[in-house]
Amino acid sequence: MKRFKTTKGLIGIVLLTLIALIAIVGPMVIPPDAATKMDMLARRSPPTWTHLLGTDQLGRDMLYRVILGARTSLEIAVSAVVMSVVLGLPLGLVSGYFGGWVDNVLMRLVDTLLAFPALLLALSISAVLGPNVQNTIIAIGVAFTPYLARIIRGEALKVAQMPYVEAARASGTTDGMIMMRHVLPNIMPAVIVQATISLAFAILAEAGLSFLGLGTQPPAASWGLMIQASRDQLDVAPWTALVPGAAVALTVLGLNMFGDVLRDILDPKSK
Amino acid sequence: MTYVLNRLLSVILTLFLITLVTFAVTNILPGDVAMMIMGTQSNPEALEGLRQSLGLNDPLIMQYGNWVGGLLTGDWGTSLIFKKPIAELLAQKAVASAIIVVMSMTIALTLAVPLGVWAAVHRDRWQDTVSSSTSLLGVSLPDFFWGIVMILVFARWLGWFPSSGIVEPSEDFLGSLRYAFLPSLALGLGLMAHLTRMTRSTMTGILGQEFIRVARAKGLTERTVVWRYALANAIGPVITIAGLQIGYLFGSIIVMESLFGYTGMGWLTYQALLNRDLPLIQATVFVIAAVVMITNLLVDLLYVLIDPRVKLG
Amino acid sequence: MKDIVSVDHLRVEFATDSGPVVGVEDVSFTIAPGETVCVVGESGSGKSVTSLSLMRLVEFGGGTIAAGALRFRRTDGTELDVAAASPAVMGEVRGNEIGMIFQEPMTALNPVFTIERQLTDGLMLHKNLSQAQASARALELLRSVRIPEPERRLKQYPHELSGGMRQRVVIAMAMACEPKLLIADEPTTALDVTIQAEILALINRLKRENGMAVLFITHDMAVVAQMADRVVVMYRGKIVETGTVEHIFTAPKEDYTKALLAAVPKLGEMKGKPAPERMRLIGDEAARAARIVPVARKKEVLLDVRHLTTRFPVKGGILRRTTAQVHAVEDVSFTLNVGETLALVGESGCGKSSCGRSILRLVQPTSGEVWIGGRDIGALNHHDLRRARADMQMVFQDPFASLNPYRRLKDQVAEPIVNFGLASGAALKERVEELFDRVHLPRAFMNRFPHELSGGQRQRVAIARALAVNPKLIVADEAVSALDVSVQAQVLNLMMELQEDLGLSYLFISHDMAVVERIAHQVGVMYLGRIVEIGPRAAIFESPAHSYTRQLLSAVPIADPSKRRFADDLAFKPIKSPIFPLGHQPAPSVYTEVAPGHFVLKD
Amino acid sequence: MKRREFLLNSTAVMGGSILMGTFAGPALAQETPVSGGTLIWGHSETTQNLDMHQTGTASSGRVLQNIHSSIVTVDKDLNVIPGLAESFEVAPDGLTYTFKLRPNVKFHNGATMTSADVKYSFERCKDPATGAVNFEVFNNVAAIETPDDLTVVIKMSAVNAPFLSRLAENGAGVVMPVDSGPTQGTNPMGAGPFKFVSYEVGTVVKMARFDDYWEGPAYLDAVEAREITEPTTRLTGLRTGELHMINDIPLDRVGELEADATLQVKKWFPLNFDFINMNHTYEPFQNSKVRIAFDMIIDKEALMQGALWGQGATTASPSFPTSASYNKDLVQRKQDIEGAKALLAEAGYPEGSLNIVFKATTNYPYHIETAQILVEWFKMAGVNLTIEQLTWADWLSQCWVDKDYQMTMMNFFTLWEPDFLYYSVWNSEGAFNYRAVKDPKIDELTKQARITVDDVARADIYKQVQQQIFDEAHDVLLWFRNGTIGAQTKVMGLDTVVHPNGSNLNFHKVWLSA
Repeated sequence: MKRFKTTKGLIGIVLLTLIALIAIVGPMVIPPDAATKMDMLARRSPPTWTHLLGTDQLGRDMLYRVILGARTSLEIAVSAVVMSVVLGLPLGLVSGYFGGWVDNVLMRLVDTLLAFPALLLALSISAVLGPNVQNTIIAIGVAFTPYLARIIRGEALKVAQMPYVEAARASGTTDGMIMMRHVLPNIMPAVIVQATISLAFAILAEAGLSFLGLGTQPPAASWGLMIQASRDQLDVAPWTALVPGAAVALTVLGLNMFGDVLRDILDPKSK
Repeated sequence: MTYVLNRLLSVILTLFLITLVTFAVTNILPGDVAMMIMGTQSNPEALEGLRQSLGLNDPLIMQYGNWVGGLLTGDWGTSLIFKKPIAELLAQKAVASAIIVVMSMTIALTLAVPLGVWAAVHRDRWQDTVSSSTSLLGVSLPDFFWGIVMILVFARWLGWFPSSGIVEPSEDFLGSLRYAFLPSLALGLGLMAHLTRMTRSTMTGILGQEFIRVARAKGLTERTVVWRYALANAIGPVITIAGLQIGYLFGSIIVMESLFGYTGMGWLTYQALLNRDLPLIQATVFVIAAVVMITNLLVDLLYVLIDPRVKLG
Repeated sequence: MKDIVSVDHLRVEFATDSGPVVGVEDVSFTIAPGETVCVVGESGSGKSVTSLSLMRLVEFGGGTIAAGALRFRRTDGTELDVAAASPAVMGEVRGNEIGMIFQEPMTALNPVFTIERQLTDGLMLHKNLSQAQASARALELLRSVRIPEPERRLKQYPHELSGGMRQRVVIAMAMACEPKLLIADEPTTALDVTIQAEILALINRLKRENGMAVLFITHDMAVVAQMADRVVVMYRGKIVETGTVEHIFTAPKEDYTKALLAAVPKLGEMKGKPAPERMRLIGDEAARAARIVPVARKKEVLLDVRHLTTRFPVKGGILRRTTAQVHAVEDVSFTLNVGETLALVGESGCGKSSCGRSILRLVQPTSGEVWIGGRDIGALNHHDLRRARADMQMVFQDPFASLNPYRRLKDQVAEPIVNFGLASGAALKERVEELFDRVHLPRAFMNRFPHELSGGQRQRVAIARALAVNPKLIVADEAVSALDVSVQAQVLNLMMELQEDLGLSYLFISHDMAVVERIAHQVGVMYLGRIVEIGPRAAIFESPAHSYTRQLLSAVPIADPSKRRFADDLAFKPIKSPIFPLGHQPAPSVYTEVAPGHFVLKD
Repeated sequence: MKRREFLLNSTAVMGGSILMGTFAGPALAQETPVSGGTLIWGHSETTQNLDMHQTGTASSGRVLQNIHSSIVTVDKDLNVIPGLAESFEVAPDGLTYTFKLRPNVKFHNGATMTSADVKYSFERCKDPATGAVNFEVFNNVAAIETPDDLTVVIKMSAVNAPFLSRLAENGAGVVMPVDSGPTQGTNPMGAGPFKFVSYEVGTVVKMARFDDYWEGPAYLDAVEAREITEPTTRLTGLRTGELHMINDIPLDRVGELEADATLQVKKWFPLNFDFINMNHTYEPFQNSKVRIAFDMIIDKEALMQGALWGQGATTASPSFPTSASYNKDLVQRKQDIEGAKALLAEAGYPEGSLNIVFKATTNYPYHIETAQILVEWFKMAGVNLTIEQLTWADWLSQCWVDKDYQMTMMNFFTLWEPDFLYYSVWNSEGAFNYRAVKDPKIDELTKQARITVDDVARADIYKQVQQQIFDEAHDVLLWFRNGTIGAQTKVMGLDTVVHPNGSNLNFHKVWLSA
């Protein structure tokens, strides 16, 4: 049983390392204009020897684009998730630890954000701040924050009732210290696992935002943008969706497999 | 009963906050519906005239007051782009969306629960991997991808379902379900992933509990133990998660309804937003938020029916 | 073969990361019809694995029967090797010919099904009864386990029943098909002592009436003494010793058995002794343990609790207003001297833990005063309270939950010192090392995480943490309840040693009368939030004056097979609810002094 | 709401679109039209307000064209011809217009049209409270008189030369029955070939034949305009036979449908023209050398092939290609990257010094493709172009209203009336001069044209304007884009369906073969 889990984790780590490597090394080794170079004679070419993964509607090489897109996509996803954690963590922590009216007020706020359509949020950010990568990150980060805050609150609530928290209080530890030293480390695994799952959603969220003009601005490549661009040509050039889709799928798979292992790594019991 | 009232009170409070936020955000958005109506025919005087006739020049406080007042008195105003009473539009589109929301949730649960149970029973074995990989694949590609795949497979190649459109359930109920099926299926696949995971983890927890061992010790077959004893306990948490997914679902239907020309609440919201039709934006956002929160309330009440331990205090 | 069960060289393995791990090995014993065999052992001894193997339930926990035979004589007289039986055959045997009851009555019943459904499904499956017949039989079963209002219970859900009633239901379920063998896996461990007495008596009666054999799994030698015909002692997956109960208790052959027996406090063995006494331990600690704790020095009051009352609100209604109150602690007064131990005893829900927490202001008391060293804790502001906590520390019940799994032990022990700014740098390290020495833990453990330690070791860490700021008072809330008996003895001895060396005062909160008899100077018996009787240890144990105290004492199993107490049905007065409507004004606690320092609540 | 087209303004009436479609087999084409059947049309856009006066979108106009009739209209040669008016007459001073109405024209409600209806309709459109998008057509109208039931006399306060042609356009000239205004938005009614039946918002508009139509009843029993905005879905509907026809075939898919023998494709030209805009208030673009250099960077033919998949024709002039004012001598600048670099250096912008943001709207996906191709060429010329994608609302508010952009592109329906085209778009006072072009020569010429009576001389002035726009590279004119319809082969009479304005579809003569 356990061995199975290790293999799974190993696959996850290998996958993620590979993807991270591609994201970092890719832009260094492939020619700088390879991902935007257009071949008007080979538009929507299915995979061939010259274009291993085919080309898109402007005759750009899908392989190069998917490699260059890795970096943008991961950058956006990681930054957005980090942002939502940075915002959601204090919110959820304080809410879950103190409970009572603090919890009530904060959770009403979170409910409001949850019920507020992400689309309206994205449109406002795009219109007011302008469409670019930073603002895409803000849009995704803000949209994810209430979900994270809710999950963190739940975890913090559980941990706050543990005897070791009471023990810390009995030994004169201040609330701030209890949150930092006792609650935070104990909810971290759940936060990190949730964050890995959110990463997958963030990559796809960018695809949705590209439809509204937010997201990576062309001709730069990102998986989300590529998937979005495939929308009108799925029936004639399915590879334009499948190539970035597979990249996302592999990343998500890797993240999930890795997530399980990460939980174990974070657990001091495994040390 | 007091519990329900209590929850309703918090729903009302949140809805009030939502009216404030929505109103603020929609007014920050640059551009207005007059500009959208005139498009590239607009010149400053023409725009001003149209704004005047649409009542866009009233002070903000007055607009907000009128809106909230209207919400309470049942006068929801008129859509500026469709020139139809908003209440009438909402009534029609809400029914359409209700059909795909219910249908997609049904599809998702029908697929996710067995898959999740199967994975939990064979935890950490190949069945588990198959189940989680399948559900992960579902979330690795966006909704519209699955939507188009559905159109191509079931409408174009197999010809089993119409590729797009919508039928009023009052005219032809079965027909309306036929039109709703493909968008629901595509939405259901997206929802499935999360529900499968939740079913699996809930079931895993329950299968490790003492009463399961007791049931086995009674000599009950494994099928009874898993599908009756364990599942009866898992269904509550799973339904709760499903309820929370309703919010996510209302985000997804925007894309899916536009894709399938299945014009429900999601499509209406999208049109309102794109055209800066403020009264319609405010109404749709408000209604969706209300539906999401009331659904969650209903799910919690349903939980009470499912789980005898939970009492309304 | 006459035996109903014959286990022959059983070996169970569990698959793990690093290859198979042996659960039990070379286990052989037999059970004759109508006989009670007790398998006794501490955690990890493999006693539960053995019982689960007999039902072939061990497979669901990832184990496999790797070798040996488990012969069971079926109702039709044929012999079945359980180890090799098909799932279909096991389905016929389980619940039908072998019944089983488990430790946790709170989780042993499916929370979403009615009692009736859970009682009848086995009957309908095994005995082909109709729904109506099965229901009738279920009612009959509930009557036979003496559940009050059985008709009503059938329609109820598990959460509506008390723990004791639930365990009766579980027993009724196990008895439904009149099995030839009942396996009881720690059936009373989670129960209060009076309920335990009732359940033990019930099992004895059912066994007698049905001529059924019982395989009784327990860690508690006192229960063994009360129940067993024959005893199997297990240790680390192997059998240490087998024999009749008299033989095991009077003339144990193996050292392990001897040590186990020695560590068990026997109720009544302290009769006539003036002061607490260390636990007996076999081995190198024996000499130290044998020393008698000297009589406490000059009496000086450390803790003075006056009319302490703590109520918890029960919220409800549209504005989440308080609609009723749990009267957890109700007008409790007592004093605790420097260097002494006051034990608060009582059953679950009696308010003893809330009392301890209220004294430390971990929960806010409703009224009353708590004076420690001349300071009223209740009157302190937030800041001063934090400072005052240096004087009073707490040791919690669950050594697994009371230490933060993510922090190194040295940091957790150092935390109170750091909090009060008592030391830092090298001085801090030195102090922590000293504390580890003090609780007899190797210094090498300082860099470890809690999970790397055993339960007893963790509890030592928890004690070290409590000691870190040189407190005067330690509230020990069921501090040894979760520990195995030999470990419990060691920890108790450590606590007594510290008391002696450091002049600590303990408020010792416990449900275990035998332990309390051994270590306390003063004993307070709590019931429904009040102290019903308080006085010197000897007075409480030798001349209990309150009816509740007497009831409690009569229910304690004694680790001596010659003093059996649970032959017939017992029915103690059930504990009443401590929830009262708002505005309920309970009468103040008024006591009669029956002997010097021995007070009894006037009812 | 993608690809919504907006008519530029009233004179957006265009001369005879050139049909380029492949007709179904000659045998079929010669069949005698038969009556009956419901045409299912997959409409590419969402119909909004159904009030002909209030609606500005081409999508609504495309449908309402079949419900309303206009007092005058245009023929294929872009001449204003009688519509509901049997004849019309303009007084020599240009201040009085007299319309003789056709007798016995029936509205859908059964009423007979009279001069009162015309007066009602025109006054409704003129009234700012109506919120009509074309209200300024009637700006100079002083009085509308109805001497008898069939005569309408319009008195102008000042000369307004384009008045007649603007009446021929979409909204302004339609005649609605008296007092029907309040219900036009939900139940549009006029004197057109089809009666409005029902509208489900966002789903379908249903229309039925009006048997008393003044030009004779249509062949089709009914038309159902199903709104399917997603291109792939619309194409699928056509291929599965759920739809008889669709408009706006995605540019990249035209070839694919043409190759399909079971379908017919109708294309016409021009639907609209596209041009690249440079904001003249942005410092580098105040220098004509920079603008010319930018023009030189672009290979228009390659761009047209790339972004339009060849569905158009490049042009250096925005004038209607068959109109007298079209300057045939203008030839687009050839791509010359090195020349452009030199010119930029000369203007003080050496390689790498220009960082330009190009705002493109997602409303027109081919604009995004265009921008992406441009980025590559500009990079070669040492200009760093970055794209910002905007929703239609954001584009309108940022580029059109606030002029907050550096570079962008837009399309307009090709304007047949040159005064309106050149004055509005390029005169520094023009209402649609969102690039802030300020060229004294153009200002002078466009003013002069307004008072030039001689047609040839007038056309010549506009040719000079085009020359000036080209010489100064105020904007970079790209191409005329094709309009497209895809249909089942059994849909007949499609060569009549496109209104001369290139946008509206009129189903009067369309029929379904068995």
